[in-house]
Amino acid sequence: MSSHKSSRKNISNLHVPEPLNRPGDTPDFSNLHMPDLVSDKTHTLPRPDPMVDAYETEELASGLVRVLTLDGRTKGPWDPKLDADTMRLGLRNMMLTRSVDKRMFTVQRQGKASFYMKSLGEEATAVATAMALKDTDMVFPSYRQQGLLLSRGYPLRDLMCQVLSNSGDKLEGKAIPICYSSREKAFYSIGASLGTQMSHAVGWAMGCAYKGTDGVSCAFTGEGATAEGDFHYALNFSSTYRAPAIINVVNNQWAISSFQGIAAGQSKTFAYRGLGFGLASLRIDGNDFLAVYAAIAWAAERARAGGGATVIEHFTYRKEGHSTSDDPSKYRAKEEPDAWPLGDPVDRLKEHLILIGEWDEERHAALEKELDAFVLKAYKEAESFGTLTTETGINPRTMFEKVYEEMPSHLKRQRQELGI
Amino acid sequence: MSSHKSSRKNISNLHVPEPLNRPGDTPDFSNLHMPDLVSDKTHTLPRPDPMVDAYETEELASGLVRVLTLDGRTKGPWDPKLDADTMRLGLRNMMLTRSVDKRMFTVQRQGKASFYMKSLGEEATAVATAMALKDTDMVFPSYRQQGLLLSRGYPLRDLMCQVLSNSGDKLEGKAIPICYSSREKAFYSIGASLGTQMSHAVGWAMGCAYKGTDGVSCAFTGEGATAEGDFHYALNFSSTYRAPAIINVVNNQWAISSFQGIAAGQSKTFAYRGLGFGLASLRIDGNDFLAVYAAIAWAAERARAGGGATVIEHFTYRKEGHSTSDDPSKYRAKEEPDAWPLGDPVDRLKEHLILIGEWDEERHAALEKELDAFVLKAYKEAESFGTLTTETGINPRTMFEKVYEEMPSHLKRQRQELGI
Amino acid sequence: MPKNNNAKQMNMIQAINSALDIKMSQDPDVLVFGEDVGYFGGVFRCTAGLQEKHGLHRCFDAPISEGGIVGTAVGMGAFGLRPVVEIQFADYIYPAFDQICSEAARLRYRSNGDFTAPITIRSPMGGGIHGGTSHSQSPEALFTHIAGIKTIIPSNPYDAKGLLLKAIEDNDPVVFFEPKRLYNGPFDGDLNKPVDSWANHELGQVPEGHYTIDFEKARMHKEGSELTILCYGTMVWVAEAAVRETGVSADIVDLRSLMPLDLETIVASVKKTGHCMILHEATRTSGFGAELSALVQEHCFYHLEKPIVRVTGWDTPYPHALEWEYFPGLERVSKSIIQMMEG
Amino acid sequence: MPKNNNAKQMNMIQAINSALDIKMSQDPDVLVFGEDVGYFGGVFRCTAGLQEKHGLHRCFDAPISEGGIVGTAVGMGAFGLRPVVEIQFADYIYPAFDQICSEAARLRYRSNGDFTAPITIRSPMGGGIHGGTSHSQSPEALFTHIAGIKTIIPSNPYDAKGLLLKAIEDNDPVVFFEPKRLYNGPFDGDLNKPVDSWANHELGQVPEGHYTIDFEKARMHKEGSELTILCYGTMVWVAEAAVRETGVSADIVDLRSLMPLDLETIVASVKKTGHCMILHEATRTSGFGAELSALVQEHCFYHLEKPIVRVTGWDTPYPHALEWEYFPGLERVSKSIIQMMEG
Ligand SMILES: Cc1ncc(C[n+]2csc(CCOP(=O)(O)OP(=O)(O)O)c2C)c(N)n1
Ligand SMILES: Cc1ncc(C[n+]2csc(CCOP(=O)(O)OP(=O)(O)O)c2C)c(N)n1
Ligand SMILES: [Mg+2]
Ligand SMILES: [Mg+2]
Repeated sequence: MSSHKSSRKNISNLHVPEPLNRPGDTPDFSNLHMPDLVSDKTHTLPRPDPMVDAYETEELASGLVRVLTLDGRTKGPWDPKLDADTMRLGLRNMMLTRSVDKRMFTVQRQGKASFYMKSLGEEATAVATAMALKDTDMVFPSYRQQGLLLSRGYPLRDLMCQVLSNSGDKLEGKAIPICYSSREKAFYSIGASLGTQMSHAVGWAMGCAYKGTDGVSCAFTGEGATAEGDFHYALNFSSTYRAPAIINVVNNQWAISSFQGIAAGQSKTFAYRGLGFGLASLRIDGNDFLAVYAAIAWAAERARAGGGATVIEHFTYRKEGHSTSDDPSKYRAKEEPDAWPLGDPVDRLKEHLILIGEWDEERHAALEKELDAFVLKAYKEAESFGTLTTETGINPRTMFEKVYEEMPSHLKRQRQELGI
Repeated sequence: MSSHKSSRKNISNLHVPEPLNRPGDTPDFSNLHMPDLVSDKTHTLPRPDPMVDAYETEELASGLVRVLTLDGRTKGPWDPKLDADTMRLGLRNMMLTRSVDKRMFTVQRQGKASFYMKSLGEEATAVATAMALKDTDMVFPSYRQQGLLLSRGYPLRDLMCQVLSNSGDKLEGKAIPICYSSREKAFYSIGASLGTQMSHAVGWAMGCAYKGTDGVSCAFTGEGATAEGDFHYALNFSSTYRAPAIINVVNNQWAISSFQGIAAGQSKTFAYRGLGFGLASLRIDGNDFLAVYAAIAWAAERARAGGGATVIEHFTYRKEGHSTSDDPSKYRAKEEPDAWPLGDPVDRLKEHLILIGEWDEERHAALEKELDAFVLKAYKEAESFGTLTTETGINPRTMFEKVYEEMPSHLKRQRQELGI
Repeated sequence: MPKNNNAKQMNMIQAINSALDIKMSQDPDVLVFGEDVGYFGGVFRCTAGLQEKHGLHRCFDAPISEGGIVGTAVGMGAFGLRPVVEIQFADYIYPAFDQICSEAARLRYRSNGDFTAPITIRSPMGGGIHGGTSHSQSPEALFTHIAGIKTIIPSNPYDAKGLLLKAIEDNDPVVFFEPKRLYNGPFDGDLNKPVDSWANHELGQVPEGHYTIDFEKARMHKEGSELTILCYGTMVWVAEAAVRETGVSADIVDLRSLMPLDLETIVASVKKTGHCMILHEATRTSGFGAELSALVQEHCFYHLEKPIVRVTGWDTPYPHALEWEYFPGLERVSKSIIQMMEG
Repeated sequence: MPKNNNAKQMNMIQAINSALDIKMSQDPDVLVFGEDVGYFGGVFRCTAGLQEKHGLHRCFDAPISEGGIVGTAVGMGAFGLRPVVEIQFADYIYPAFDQICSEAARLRYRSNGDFTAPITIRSPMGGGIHGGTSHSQSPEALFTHIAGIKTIIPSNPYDAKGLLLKAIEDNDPVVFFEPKRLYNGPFDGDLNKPVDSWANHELGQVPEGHYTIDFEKARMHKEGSELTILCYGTMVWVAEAAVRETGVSADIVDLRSLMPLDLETIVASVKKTGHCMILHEATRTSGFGAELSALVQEHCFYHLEKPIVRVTGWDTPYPHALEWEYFPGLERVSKSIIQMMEG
């Protein structure tokens, strides 16, 4: 525990939760509320029929659903039994995401973009979700699920041009970097206001049910943003109208500098919040590609069959700073990311594939190189459309467009006033 | 089930919950999610130590804590074992509340007040709460807990002048009828925006903890208003900071014309929402004076001892219209109030007192008469300060006061403009 | 003006109900939800009968959660539906403020047209029913400050129906405020007169079928030559009474649509009369009257003979007992007209 | 103007931090909470060191719930504390809008003084850091429309500290917006110049101890005779640069407090100069400039020689790539001055 806590005045009984580790501490996760990992006990959690009564998911909401053991095997009833090709594709998508992140982080550091956010360590939550859903199932990301977009084959160049806010940007520089939008890829427009997408996802799901389609919507929030009212609305409305929605809480332990306990309070798990609304609820090992895949597939099946929404807490860890504006060494122990007891999602899937003889270090290294080159090539092309430090090439007239469907006269007057 | 449901187009899979009974139906509560009342099974629910781990209250959150049986006996570990004087005072406070309600309803019907809200059938939730708390514990009512104010001895005349919005009104006619405020009686200012008081209560409780007092705050919301974000904030903040708060959800089955299922969705109980945040949670028979008393006392003890907040769902029934503006026969079966399986709180406490030889019909009738006379006398006095149909006697200058502590110049200019 | 032979006498509630009914009949993507709007038909009865006629899944009750109501509506709108939601009182729109301002208003822009929120948010506004601080507010100005939202306020049954049909068909999010004091009749601010009903008014003659009224098109309620009165909602009728009482020859411009705004009509009128008065019930400071005043002086500076006058609600909450002292009623408006024209 | 010998060079972040530190030292009832304000000291570092110095229970992180933050603050305020909460960006104040408008602003009035909410809501506002639609907004006008709230916007370290101390001591709820582009220096809107720092400015000389600046008291930033420029926050520095560039002789009135407003200073200046220009970064329609324009024409009609001009952000969301085309910068302000004075 860090030293400055000693200055606390003890007159007060106000309880303020504190994280396990602060800068200077040797990371220790032994007090993390989590089942015993070594015994693999959690691998025996049952996989009930997706139409099970929601309250019977209690042990899944307070436990931890896992498939991959820490030594690379699969175990337990949640194993989705994917074939090697699918797993290799998952590995590739995660590695691609990681490679794009690395590149764009560098680009921002070079001053060519104003902002970027990595998803390092959390790639499985997005990639396995995209692969377990239909491509037409609408996803409502927060801002750390670029893996969804990349898994669905969104052109790298388009993604990068958005980050560069240049003339190649399909959003014409209107949105800040990483606030992608692609109806084509069934990827909802990201807004930076936390939580708001959660009730949109439920509205979309209600639309699916209203129209009698078998569509499912799939929303993501960070654990920190569960404190917003919108999370509550999403749980409430999906419970009331049995909306075919999947409500993912990515618990990556940190919300900028606040640890998950600030949002969790005395809750055992975030999944348990779902139970409070009579929704099926699972807590899963978010660094376990197969567990994520299995949980999403289960929830999608439940939703499509009319069973309503499922809340899924992805228990994972944010290995990097919150964004390019953040320096995590200011508020947490430097070694925390490596001490995270659930490992790294890329490493774990890779090890499993190697263990079952479907992958090897050479192929892995080659793939990494291939992806880096692929990403670099796309980046070069994207950069040719301009950057922050050169010219973005965006026509100022576009500023007045798309505020409304048709431009009202006051905006025409203002455009004139600007002399363009 | 009512007939117009047949017009539903079946193309849609959108689920919209419907109440058990609609106008024209013969009320039937057999499908109400509730333990078997006849067997009195629920009376055996344990009363754990108030400092119990929150998750161990699971069966209390999904069950129904009761003390009074339907034939007037007491049973089970939650019996607060109150002496007869205390119970008689409780009966009196409930009857006083009922008498005031009756009077003010009539007054509104005579056009002398713009609005009124009765609490018929729900008196126990407020009265037993007031009696189980210290008089200094701050209560944050919704608008149907006039029983709190009356139990704490608030002058009837003051209450009535507020409803009449006349020159005797301590609020100088600023607030609509029933939006009382009395810091003296530790009764928080009622605002008409639903739910907002919930986080105020938690802030107040945090203040108590911060200052190291043993104060407790006690908030009320209707079950309908739990859908507001503020309810979520209250649960979240009280869980995070272990605020000494009691969070009461008065589930009176109706929210104006919407039945409780619109807010509940697939939740078993509203108490279960608290469990989602790791808060101790109880569902209690809200028409059982002794159960309410016991639950509040338990929660207050927990809060004072540093155990944090408790969520209590009072399972009760709104026997009258939502307010004087409402006609419940438009949306629910006329006979529902009488068919309510948990009876009436006044009748049940009365029967218990009679059963144990501490009360009789004559004394009851006499008390009723005494209270009606007492109320009428107070009303006559209140009316002498004016009514809506006569003159309210409120000085127009007061309109500009108390917007800010000191009147800024623009308000002085506006007052001047009005020529007063 | 209604010239339709199929016109029927309707009050504003019936006109709104008719618009909803027609749109629900025409377009299966239109659905209606909100607090108490389903079986019961709304606390002001605007959605009466819609559930019975169109089905439980097309007109239903929502949890008491204005934020959730608007948030799910935005999602439905993005999906391709046209939800029409009711906020029970305009005073209770604030819990939905973030969803309206950060989401509904911004979705088209930030996604560059990839996603849109073609939703309509109906809400009764204004005072006059002894509703006090929390059932009387007129928050329209707030929405006019948010780029991406349209703000509409009808003053009569005919406009209410045509504008609501337009709002539902519009592909932008529309906040549609209904002056509740006008639901049953054109209240003119004279407390001593018996309450008027729409049955006696031309604007209470409403075509039974479908028609729309364009936004950005003010309605010239009365024409005159000496004074321009800019107003909307309840204040249109107060203006009419005050003009009658004072005998001034005035253009009464019923804006109907605050955003987008029909500046052309406003400017033409003020240039003609040289005098401008602005009325609204909302709190004065930063009310929509401020914007109107700013625009008028920007565009008609050299035509103005007198300072523009705002007659509005005071900068206080709406007091319960002193409702009529707060309300910018006939007496205050008439007095201001006289002061302006004779002063 | 700071004439204090104990003055120290501070940027705006340090000045704000100093105000918080002083108040926390003086008054045990002052506590600070908000997202990331505790151990980390806030994403803009305004609360750095406060937790370490004053204790975990006096400066702490809150759940990401602006509504909950303001709601609990109102409760604490009613209890008797003086919470100072931070909303991480002004763009994220909307989830708290209901708690601010329906509760903090109304508690005193509806309870007739029985309960009050002496809370301070700090929030960084404005553009200039490539924050796009959701990290650049200037929502001040919305709050000026809500009776019961005070709205303060400092333009420099000296004022920031004195006004913040005043806000914390004030018994009414105060929304205190901090122009984030000014945290580190007086940005004058000239993108081609190296960024200035407060070290070179008199207003960066800030007394170390306690002092307060009254609300409803504008600061005459520069004096002149031909033109009155009404502005606040970042625009004060743009105005200064534009006045320098155009050579016009202008009063630059830094309002500091929007509500309550120092109308007297404004009116005196406009009556002197006969010309009035209003600057703000916020969206134009129903921005605070509208209210200022309305007031000026109401009070100075016969002194105005030209129409009042508003130079503001456009009625669009704040675009990311076109940030500087949106921003009412040096070029636009200078051009407007020239047009007004020569046109
Ligand atoms: C309404 C709102 N409040 C505050 C912020 C500022 N903010 C951006 S990200 C963030 C932390 C979110 O943490 P979490 O939800 O855990 O997601 P993570 O970043 O860990 O993926 C905050 C406070 C915001 N964007 N929107
Ligand atoms: C924010 C807000 N939305 C809507 C309303 C209108 N309204 C007043 S009471 C009520 C029903 C509340 O039901 P419930 O919470 O169950 O309380 P009960 O009346 O049953 O005690 C509604 C919708 C309001 N007052 N505030
Ligand atoms: Mg997180
Ligand atoms: Mg209820």
